[in-house]
Amino acid sequence: MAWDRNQMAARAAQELDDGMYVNLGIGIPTLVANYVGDKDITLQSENGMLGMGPFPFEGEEDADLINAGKQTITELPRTSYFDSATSFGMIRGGKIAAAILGAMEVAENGDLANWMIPGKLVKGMGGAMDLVAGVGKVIVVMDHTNKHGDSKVLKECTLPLTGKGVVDRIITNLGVLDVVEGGLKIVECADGVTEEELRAATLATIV
Amino acid sequence: MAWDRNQMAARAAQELDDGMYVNLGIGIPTLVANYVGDKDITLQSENGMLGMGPFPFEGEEDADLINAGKQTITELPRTSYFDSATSFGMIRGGKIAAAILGAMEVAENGDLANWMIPGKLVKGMGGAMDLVAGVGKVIVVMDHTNKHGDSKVLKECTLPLTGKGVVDRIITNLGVLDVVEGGLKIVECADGVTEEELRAATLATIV
Amino acid sequence: MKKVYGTAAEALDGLLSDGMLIAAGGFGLCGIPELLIDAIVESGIKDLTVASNNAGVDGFGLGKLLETKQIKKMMSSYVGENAEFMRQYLSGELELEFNPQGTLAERMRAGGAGIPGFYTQTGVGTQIAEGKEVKIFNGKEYILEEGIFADLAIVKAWKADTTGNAIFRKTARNFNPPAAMCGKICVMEVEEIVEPGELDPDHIHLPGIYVHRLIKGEHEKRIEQRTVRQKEAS
Amino acid sequence: MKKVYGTAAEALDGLLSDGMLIAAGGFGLCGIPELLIDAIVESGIKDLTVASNNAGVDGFGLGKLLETKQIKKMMSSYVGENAEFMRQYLSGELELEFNPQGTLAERMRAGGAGIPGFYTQTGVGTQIAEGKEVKIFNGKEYILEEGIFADLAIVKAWKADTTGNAIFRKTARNFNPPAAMCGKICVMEVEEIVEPGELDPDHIHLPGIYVHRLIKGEHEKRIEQRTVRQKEAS
Repeated sequence: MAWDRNQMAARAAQELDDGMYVNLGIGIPTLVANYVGDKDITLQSENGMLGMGPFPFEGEEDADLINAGKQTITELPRTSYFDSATSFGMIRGGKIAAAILGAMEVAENGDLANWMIPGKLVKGMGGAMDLVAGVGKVIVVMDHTNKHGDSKVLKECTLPLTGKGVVDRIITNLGVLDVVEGGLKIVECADGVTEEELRAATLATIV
Repeated sequence: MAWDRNQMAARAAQELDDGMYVNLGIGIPTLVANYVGDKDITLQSENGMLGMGPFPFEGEEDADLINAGKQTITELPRTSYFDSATSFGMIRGGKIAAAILGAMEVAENGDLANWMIPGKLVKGMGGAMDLVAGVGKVIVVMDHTNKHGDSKVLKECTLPLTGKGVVDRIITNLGVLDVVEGGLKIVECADGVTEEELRAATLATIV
Repeated sequence: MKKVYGTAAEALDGLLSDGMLIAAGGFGLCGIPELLIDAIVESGIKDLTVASNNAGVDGFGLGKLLETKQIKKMMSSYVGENAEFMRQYLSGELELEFNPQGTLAERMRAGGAGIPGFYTQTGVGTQIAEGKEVKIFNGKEYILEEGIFADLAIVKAWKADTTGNAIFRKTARNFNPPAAMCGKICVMEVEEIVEPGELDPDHIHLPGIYVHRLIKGEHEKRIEQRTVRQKEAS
Repeated sequence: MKKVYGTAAEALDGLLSDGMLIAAGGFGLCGIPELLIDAIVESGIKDLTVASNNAGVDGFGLGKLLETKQIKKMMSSYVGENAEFMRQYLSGELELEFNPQGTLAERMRAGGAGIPGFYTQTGVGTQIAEGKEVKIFNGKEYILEEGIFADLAIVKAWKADTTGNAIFRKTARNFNPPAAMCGKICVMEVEEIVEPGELDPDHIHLPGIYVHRLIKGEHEKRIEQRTVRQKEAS
């Protein structure tokens, strides 16, 4: 037993408070939008939009209206558009309260790696380095282990970093951990997951 | 004999070419706008406007529409508005082809002083330091001497500088001088002014 | 998340403290946050540092805060329209940090954009460069200027929706967006508040993310230099 | 001063040379200068350095300039949608300078605003920081990033008037304004050209001072990821 993708997204949505401006990464983080309920959350799309709406109805797609994952989306009454320099100005300037991002690896000191695998995958960091450096709170949502069963929650990252000491909270299929002095602190275990199972799946120091 | 204010402005207007974006300072430079004729010149007002129009008709003043001298003005069909950071971005970025400014002193190396008299006059530099540092060509228009009859065209400025080595051309009531290697070069004398008179009124080295 | 407040005093409630750094929008008397300035006068907080291009005039705008001596230091580019300012400055009662106008605007924008420092050619070789780090790029000298991170920004817009998305009118835009951006908290006064959706999302000058509290009020919008031309006989 | 040209090739006439640095607007395939890219392919100039957030896709946008191997170096933040790019990069045929997306946008804006360098926290402690000057502000580390000064900017707007005042539509704005600003010369393609006065002066996104030449054309505006939701039964 553990959380599935939607349960992870639902858990991540609990991190969001009324009035927050939030940036959601690609993958599981995108699903978080489905679980904010009545909370007044404004989503930023870092390609130049605040107030991101849902996907358009078939036939209503607009080539001039996409999100940072290049997907067609819609606008809301509160929406505003701006250029990329302004968009990352608000990110670097700390105006975005939280970013919820996927990761390849997270380390116990808050280091995050999610942009490249040397020699294999050269896509680029996009806006991830700016987000982790600038937003108020960085929440990583990811599977606790990779497809080979190896822990992604490490003592030290092995991949090139996206940011150094930037992660605040990690939400995985197995539970929730906070980056604190000396290592990670277990905040809660996923449904049906014991603390022993969570510890066993984690290479990082748990304090 | 010499040029009056309007003749100086008319002479300065000859410096402007079709298609130029230009910033005019307060005083005589403002009059230059009256002499551009058919040339397609766009005036910048550094408080956030391109395409500055004439003063409004009585009763049509708009408190939200002023120039950098805080005077009520009007807009033109080509007008665009922007914020102060953008406005000075275009100034520093070299997008403004020329600035025509007044001066208290100009030196033979192109140094310009026009923003303060220590202990006496503390108004501030406004946008003058940005303009002289950023625009393509800096043209000074001023009386050749002050009210005491002392030359304002000097070997070295005595007042705090607005910019170092920034002036390209000086237009005074007595003539036109260019800043060149080693000093100033006489380009032309004003109507009825001899080169001797111009030299006599100038403390700067004339080469 | 309610951003709309009833009065300037209510909008500033809990945000004011002695010695704080306030960034104010406006150029001359154009686009200044009149009502918020009045409320700060009323609050009595003191030892303020105010980053604003100008210092108002005697009896209007920031001039009022100078009269009550609530301002300890101004960061400005031009203060020539204010006799009381000049008197306090020349007598040593008031500190003044002159900033070239573009440097001041860029310092505000930089603070808002998380940029602690940038290089500019403006002021090289002048008093402004004294004590500042110099760096050579492409053979030219530039000086380091620092971002302004204000405790509070007070700005004035034309219209805003209830989420704080704002538009400005003509040259009243000026320093308002950069000032708003550099405030940890930004309070905005407007002439009209509308519902979300009434402003075109493509035409928002300042997205609501920069605006924390909002009031609507009546503005005097005083004109500093009324210049007109004559209608030609027709 | 005529800014309006007939075709992309005419608008680029005399501006192109081997080895030049071109800044291009667009994000993914959204808001890219399709027609100008095609004309540059046609021109045959080579050894280009292109600053653009993305590199198009195979067969569209900047992907075409990669296929013809006219590009020597890309300055980008994300190139994941382009197989030919990946092949050229991994085989060493193409240089790639990765820039965090916000750093790239700010470097363009800085170049356009006469700022040769600025400090940012983005990338501190990562590969991106290698070889870059570090400076401490308020106890935190920042790295120096340099302004981009492009020989040519190619951008796409929605509408412009004949003086070059331009507006963009929705998220197609993206990198177009900063790219336009950082070009010594900027050529813009639009969907519609109107007379001065038809665009509201308060709603100009990019003032005409940044735009030197202008063409109107038909745009494919290809969609990269068509995502939709189902209409609920009513």
